[in-house]
Amino acid sequence: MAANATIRIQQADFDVGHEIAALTKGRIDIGAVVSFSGICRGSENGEPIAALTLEHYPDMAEAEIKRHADEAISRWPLSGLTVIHRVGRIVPGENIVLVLAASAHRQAAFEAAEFLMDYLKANAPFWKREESTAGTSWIEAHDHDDAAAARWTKS
Amino acid sequence: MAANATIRIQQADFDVGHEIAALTKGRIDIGAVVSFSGICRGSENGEPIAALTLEHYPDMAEAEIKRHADEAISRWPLSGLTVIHRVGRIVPGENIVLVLAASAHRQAAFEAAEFLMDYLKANAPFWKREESTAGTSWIEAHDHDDAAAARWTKS
Amino acid sequence: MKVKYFAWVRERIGKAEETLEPPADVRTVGELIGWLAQRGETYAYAFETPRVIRAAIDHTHVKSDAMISGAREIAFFPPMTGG
Amino acid sequence: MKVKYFAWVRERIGKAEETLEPPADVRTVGELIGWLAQRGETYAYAFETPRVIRAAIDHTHVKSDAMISGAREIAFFPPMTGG
Repeated sequence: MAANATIRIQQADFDVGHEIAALTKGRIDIGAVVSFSGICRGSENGEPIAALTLEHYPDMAEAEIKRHADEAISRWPLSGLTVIHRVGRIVPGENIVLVLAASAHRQAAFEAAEFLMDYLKANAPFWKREESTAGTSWIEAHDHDDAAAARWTKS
Repeated sequence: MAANATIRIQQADFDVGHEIAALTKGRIDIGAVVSFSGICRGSENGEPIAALTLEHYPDMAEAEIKRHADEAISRWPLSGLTVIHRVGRIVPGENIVLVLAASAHRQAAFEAAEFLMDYLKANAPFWKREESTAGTSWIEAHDHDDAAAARWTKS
Repeated sequence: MKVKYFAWVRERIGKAEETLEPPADVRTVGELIGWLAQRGETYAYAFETPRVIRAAIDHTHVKSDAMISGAREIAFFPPMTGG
Repeated sequence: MKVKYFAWVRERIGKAEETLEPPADVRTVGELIGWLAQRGETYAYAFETPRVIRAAIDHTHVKSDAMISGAREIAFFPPMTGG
């Protein structure tokens, strides 16, 4: 059965266990579930931060994540896929992003989750601003995230 | 802070969300948590199965998983690591194994989780027996699991 | 066409979106950036380093040589930092 | 030394462990498998394809040329299928 992706962009937190249960409940064709949780750390480049605020481009973010989720479903034999990205103010220790990939076997689940995370880091239209005692500033993009995303490009 | 691995071999089921919370609670140095859940599927080589029964070599399994967990901690900058492997009778849809790897950044968490799963599949002393309408039989090992485990060998 | 700005591009310009009709000789995304940069100090500041500016036409990433003809919505923003 | 059997090796032999004292000329894991295979029908069946049998000495995987001298516990089992 072809998987449908669940995609949500929301201010509210999410519960990883609840999302895994929603993806796997009643299914006996799933042998592997990989989850990636991205969590707000308490420092950025060695400096403590009080919070991150995530801005996004709503229409484009949904369309782009959907397009990449569909690409993952076409490239790997997935039984399920969930992508949740939070926006708004997030304090250290809180969740930012969740990717769940389910498949009959582990390799597809790992690869699809990594593919989607690499995409979200480098190319999804979200921007992080950090709050610290020095004020607020926009977090700079990393070249290594572009390189990680580029490794999935089909030649 | 060097991570300590939590390793459990148990008959009881586990709760992924609970284990992630236990690993991350009160921490603000973790930016990435990868979880892998291995789940009992309802068929093996296309034939329906009623259950799996997992046998293990207790002393060796604990020592070997600990050794590989320590190797993961030495190879990747991990903030936390959890490995839970169930034994006994497990029916389709139930969890078999859990690996959680936490790190500041995603690449270490993904790689450590894959490393440990490849090890568990190919080299940890556990054996699966399947129950089907045809009776019970031992599941055969896969060459591709040996190949997956071999890719982590340092040359 | 509708033009949208995000993150520090939005902050520097001081608005999130506006409707603009660039002259006919502004044909590519790069030319649109050049034209916008001349609309005032806030625009000049936002677009002072054109090579770091990313653009999307109708919700799809495009390069600076993409044609803007027919676009309903063009967005400008810094490199993405989601995930 | 204590010898343990797991999975179908255990089932074919009909016991999970025993204490054995092989003769002095049985020096390697491979030689121990050969000696065990001659202990009776159930052992011959368990060890009929020696190349698929895996072994561990004192909880560490070893190859068939590993020396058994000094081993407290040797285990024989099929290829692992955990995870």
